[in-house]
Amino acid sequence: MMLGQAGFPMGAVLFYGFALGAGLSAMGVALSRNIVRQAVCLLFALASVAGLYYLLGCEFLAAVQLVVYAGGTLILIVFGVMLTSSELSAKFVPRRGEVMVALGIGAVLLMGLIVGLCAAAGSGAFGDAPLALDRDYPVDRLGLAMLGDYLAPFEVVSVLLLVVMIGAAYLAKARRKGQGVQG
Amino acid sequence: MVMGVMEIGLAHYLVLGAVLLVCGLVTILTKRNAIGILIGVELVLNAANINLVAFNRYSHGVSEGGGVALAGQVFAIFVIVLAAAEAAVALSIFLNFYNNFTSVDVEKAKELRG
Amino acid sequence: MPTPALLLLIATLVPLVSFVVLVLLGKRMGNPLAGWVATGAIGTSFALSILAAISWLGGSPEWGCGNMPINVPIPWVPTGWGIGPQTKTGYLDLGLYVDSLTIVMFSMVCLVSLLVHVFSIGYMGEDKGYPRFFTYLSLFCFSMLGLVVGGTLMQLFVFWELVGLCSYLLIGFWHEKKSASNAAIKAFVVNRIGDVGFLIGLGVLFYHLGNVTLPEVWAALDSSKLIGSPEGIRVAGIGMFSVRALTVMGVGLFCGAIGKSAQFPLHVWLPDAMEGPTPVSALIHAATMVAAGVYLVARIFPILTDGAKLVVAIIGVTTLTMAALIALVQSDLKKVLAYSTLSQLGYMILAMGIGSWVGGMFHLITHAFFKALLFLGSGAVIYAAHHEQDMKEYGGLWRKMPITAIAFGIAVLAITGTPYFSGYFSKDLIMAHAGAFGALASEEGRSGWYWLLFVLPVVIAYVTAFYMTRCWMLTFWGKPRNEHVFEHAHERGIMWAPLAVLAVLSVVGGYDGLLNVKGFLNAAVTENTKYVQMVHPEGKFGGYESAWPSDEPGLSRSGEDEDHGATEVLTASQAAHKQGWHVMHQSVRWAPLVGIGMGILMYMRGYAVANVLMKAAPVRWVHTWLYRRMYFDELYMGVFVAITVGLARLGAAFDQYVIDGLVNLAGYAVRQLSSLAGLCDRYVVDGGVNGVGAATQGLGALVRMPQTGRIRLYVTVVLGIVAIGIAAVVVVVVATVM
Amino acid sequence: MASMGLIFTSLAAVGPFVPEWGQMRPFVGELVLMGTIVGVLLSAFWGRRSNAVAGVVSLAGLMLAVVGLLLVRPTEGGEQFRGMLVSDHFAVLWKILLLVFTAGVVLMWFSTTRVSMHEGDGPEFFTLLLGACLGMCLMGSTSNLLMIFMAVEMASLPSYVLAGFRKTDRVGSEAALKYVLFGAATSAVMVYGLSMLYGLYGTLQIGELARRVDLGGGVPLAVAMVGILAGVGFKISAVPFHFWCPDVFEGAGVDVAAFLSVASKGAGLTLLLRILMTIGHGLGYAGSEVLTSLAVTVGVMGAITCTVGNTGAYVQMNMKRLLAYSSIAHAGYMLCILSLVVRGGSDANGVMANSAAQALLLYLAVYLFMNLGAFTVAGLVQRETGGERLEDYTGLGRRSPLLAVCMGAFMFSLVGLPPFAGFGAKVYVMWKLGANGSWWWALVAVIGVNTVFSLYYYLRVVRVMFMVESEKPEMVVSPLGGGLALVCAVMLLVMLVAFEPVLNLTGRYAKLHLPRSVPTGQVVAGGL
Repeated sequence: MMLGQAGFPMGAVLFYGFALGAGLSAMGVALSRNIVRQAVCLLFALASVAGLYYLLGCEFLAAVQLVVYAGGTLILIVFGVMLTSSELSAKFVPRRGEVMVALGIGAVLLMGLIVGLCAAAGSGAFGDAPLALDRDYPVDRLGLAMLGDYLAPFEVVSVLLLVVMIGAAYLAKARRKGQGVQG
Repeated sequence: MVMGVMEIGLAHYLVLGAVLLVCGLVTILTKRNAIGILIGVELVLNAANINLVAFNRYSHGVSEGGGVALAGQVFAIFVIVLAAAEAAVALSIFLNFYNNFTSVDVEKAKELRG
Repeated sequence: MPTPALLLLIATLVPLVSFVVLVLLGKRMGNPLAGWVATGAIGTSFALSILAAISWLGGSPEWGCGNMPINVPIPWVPTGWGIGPQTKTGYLDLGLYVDSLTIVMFSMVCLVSLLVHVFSIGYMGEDKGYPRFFTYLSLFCFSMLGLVVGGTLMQLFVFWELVGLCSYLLIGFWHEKKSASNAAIKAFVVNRIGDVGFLIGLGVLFYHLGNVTLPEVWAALDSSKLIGSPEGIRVAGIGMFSVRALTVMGVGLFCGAIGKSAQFPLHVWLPDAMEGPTPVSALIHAATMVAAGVYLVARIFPILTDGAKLVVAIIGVTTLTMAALIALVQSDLKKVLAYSTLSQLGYMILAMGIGSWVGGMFHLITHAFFKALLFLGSGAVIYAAHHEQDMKEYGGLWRKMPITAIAFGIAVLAITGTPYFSGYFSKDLIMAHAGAFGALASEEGRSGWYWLLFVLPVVIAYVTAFYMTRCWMLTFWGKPRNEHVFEHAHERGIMWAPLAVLAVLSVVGGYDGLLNVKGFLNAAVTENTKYVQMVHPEGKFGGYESAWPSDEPGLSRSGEDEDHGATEVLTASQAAHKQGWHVMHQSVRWAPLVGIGMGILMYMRGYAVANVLMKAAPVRWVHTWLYRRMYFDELYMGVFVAITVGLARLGAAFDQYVIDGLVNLAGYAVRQLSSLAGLCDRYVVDGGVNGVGAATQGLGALVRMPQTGRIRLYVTVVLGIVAIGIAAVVVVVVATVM
Repeated sequence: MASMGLIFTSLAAVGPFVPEWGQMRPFVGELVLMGTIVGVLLSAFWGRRSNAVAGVVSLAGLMLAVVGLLLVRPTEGGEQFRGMLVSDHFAVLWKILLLVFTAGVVLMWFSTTRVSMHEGDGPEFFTLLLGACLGMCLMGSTSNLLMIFMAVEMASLPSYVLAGFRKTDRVGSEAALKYVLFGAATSAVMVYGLSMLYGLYGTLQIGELARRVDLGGGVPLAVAMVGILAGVGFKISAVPFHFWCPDVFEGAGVDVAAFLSVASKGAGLTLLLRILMTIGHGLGYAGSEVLTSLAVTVGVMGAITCTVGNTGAYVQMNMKRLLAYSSIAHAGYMLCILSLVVRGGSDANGVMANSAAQALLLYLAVYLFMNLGAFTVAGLVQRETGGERLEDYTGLGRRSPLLAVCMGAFMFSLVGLPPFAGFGAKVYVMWKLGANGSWWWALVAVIGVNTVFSLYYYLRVVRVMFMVESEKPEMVVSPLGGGLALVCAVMLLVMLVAFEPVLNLTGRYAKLHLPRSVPTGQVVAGGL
């Protein structure tokens, strides 16, 4: 189902659509000065990337991206924005020099990466195995991998989440009464 | 692999990844709002994920035995999970910072220096 | 473990115990108990050292000679390579090494330390740092004794650093005095410069040999092996050790001695070290620690190549000349003594350089006695004079302090080389060997400059007699120049008793019959040669015999030169040796008389004659030049400051091109420059230490420049570096593809 | 019954995935730590005394983990959990050191921080501490890209919170902010780099990957190297990823700073060592250019890092900040050691490379006590005087001779002066570097010069303590804190005196499990 039928390049059109969505939203994130607008741009970027995953045949991953990332992480970020909202109107304007330096670094990196990666992809440095896109696979393989090959990271991540939640909850808890200045 | 404009190949995804990466880095560099910086980090992680999935599907989708290899996708899933955890920790720290400085402007954080 | 070694080991550890006790309980013990604890400890060590000497002598039919040196290696750190059948191969060893030299040196250190301890109980009696002082002294005794019994160069280095630390602590004992803490830092820094050389030498040695045990090193790198093979020494299982490497190693090790024995050009710390309490000057900066440099050269003597020895000799002769000239005009009593110490150390180093092993060590021992006496005497004077050290304020003190005056006078006679005082024997031996060295050199057709190594010491012998007499005259003779000081002067029993003991030693220290130091030293040469040959049949305690026979004609025989020549066929070195004695006696026979006479004549009436002389311009110029210590301090200061300013400018220039951190840095640079300006009027050490400090600080400022506390700048710097890196790789890749 | 049946059926289905005990045993440390975390969380039910209870529980857990690790038979080595984790001697000793150190930090907490901590915060604190410790344990025994990422995050995320654990403390929250932003940025860059490695070689196993490495990587390989260096370098605080270190150490509590100074850096270094050695071994140590360029990069990074650390420390007046720069310097020395792995080439078994592992373990073992002790003294002084600046140490020699003497010992040891083990460790490192010849001598020289640099600021502390008088009153030192400092100082002495046993011990444990190398013939040619 991936690349569409011969004739109308459905796959290509979808790719360019999602890619443009992701790229432009990312630029929006980078260039916008309003934190709310940034968050919205990020949402679009995440959704577009999910679309790309779908296009690549990774439906489960696309779902995870939408549910966990767009639905979880982004909501967290929006919460953060709202909780610190006393400054919503305040624009933290970076200095012009800093923006120039950042854009310079970005431009150098982008040029370097595009040239380098295209050259590498062209020369087959990333392996020239036949396209595996038409190989369909069910989600249960992913589940088996999680409990098989990737059991150790799976377990570690559970402990990690426990510890991290405790830490985050501790820090985010409001200050208690009578808690004086210390240290 | 022929790289026609209409034939979507690995390089297309890699370039998109690079764009996301650079956008993320520029975000990190220019934002003074701590949450803005965190958003930049999320972009960089997404760039990495696009790479991982694209590599998995285009180059390394077949294991030695001929079965399906999923390393890249699994990696991407873990990255998403850890990004969520990292965001939670980071936001709690921002909140705490906000409590102490009544701001999330990272420029305020320069009492420690030298 | 053989008895003498065991005794010496215990004797070394006793002061350590005392140190620990004093650290923990010193304050509670207070004055004077803490002092007596330390004194008791070193007294015990002294008794043990005497026992060790007795058991050492008892170990052989004839005293000294014929004993085998005791070598107790203890494998410590496995290294994986190395030479030597004596120890487990491939280990960095620790150990003890006891020969006759160890015995003599150990006893001397114990004895002088004991006397200084006793003296200090009186001298430091009113000081609030009394327990601390004795704590440091105990640590010093432990370190110094450890240095003497240490069997490996590694250990020598470790204890070397420990005595350096004690020296630092004791010079800065009155640290509330700015000059004292400056002097301490100066001593510390200058000594580190020497230590770098030592470490380099040790590194070369260890890297090639994998073993630093004394006899192994002697046997493996015996410089006499070079006579047959000019390109280097082949060490079994290790390979070739080229002459250049040997020389670098020797000179490197000698650098340590330059620092510790305050030889030119690192001599600048010793005169300033006189800021410490006077007993410390007597013990550390005259009798023992500064002599450790000579001891070190004695221990590495067999592996010094001819080139290295020449360096040693030149350094020695430069120091002895320079120091004696400066001593001529100083007016601070302790400074005069400090420069005379430098000069005498120069004699010892010269002796080592020209191959007079016995002469150098002999002079070390006798010098320890009379120089300790001089310093303790000056201490008694200074104590009596309310800590006034300037000789301009003294005069006529002999009436108030007769015992001190006599003891000091004996020491002056000893150091000038008046016949039948101890200095006479040792100094003459050195000069005789210097003469013989000159004779040998001209026989081999070398440059006439070699004779300078003889001529300068002889001239300086006259100068020495003069300035030491000046010192005595200005202090004890004439009319009191400061009534207040004169009124206050008095003597204390606990302080003059050690003086008396040292005075006796200064007289008898050189005789063959009594202490027989020279006999011991000759025995040490024989023992070590035998021992090395036992370890490695082809080895020697090298270099010594090739220059002279160890049993040189004694003084008693010096009058009957002609008889000997008739009956024996002499080797070249023996002939030269004889000629050396002859020349020496011709040249320095009158030195003490002339020098002392001149001194008495000139300073009979205090400064009167000198003041007249000063009117003449050239004399005044020379005087100023010498009085300002030949401007060495200023020279070093200038160099350091120039470097500092240069670095600071470099740093400042760099700053301007960086966007951030500029504001912070501007303030910093201003402070930096202003502190530089303030620096200019201080002494050299300040200059030196702050110079090194400021250089590092400049670098530090550069390093900390991005550390502005701004997280975004941090990230920018990191990503900037990353971007540049990746861009560079792209360029490289593209270039290769093209 | 039906539900029971369902459980059994599902168990049977899952059965093959449950690892066997033999596979788990080498990771007894991690398992015990996980259990301890649960135990610490339960301790919150003790109500008002929960702080002390949590501390005691975690201490017991750490000790139990150490004992468990000591019982691991040295023969149990190899890849476990489908190649996700590696167990070998090296990892075991690293974990023992780490756990002992963390136990020391807990003791330190008892003597310095406990009273100033709010009642009821203890369980959170120790959960985070143990969680970070768990991550660092994993960093020492992983050779899979995914696990590397997981372990680094597992170590980092709790550390971020720990840095800002004192919630009402302004500088604390600032420290946490900087730490998390810097860390998030570098770890994101690292993931990007790891994705490149995966793309190039199609595997997440480093051993496998090493066999496929060649120079054709070009830009992606460079990005990957930069990414890994950023992620791991951040943990090590290697230049230029060191910026967070002084700020965070100064802002965080003294116990957290102590923990990060050794554990975080040590974990990063062990991880980097394993990566480098696995790659080196995979390439067959045959002087591959990839390996050489890696080693040179690491060596140069180490040289710059120690210089930056030492010069940066120069004018610091805050003790924690000074120790932060000092820890950067020591990380630099240890990075220099890592450049040795490239010389495994002379022999097939990689004995030379093992000697690098040994030097690293040795240095870490010594460094652990030096820093634990120094931070303990800093914490005790802070607790008594409320200050952490150098002025607060004036006259310490009189006010508390025990602490002053101990601190003096730590400073001497940190410089690398005898008679403390810092001397032995440093000499050993310089010597191993020097024994390699060629350009390694430059590293020896750099370390030598840096030692001279460092002399000044370490000895300044000693000078302030002993040579500057002050009117401040005598200090009351808690027996636990004083005892801890004394034990550290004595350990330093003992480790130099008994240098050979320490060497033997580290030598025995300095063996890494390495996957088989390339058969000769396939090796990429190239000169050093």
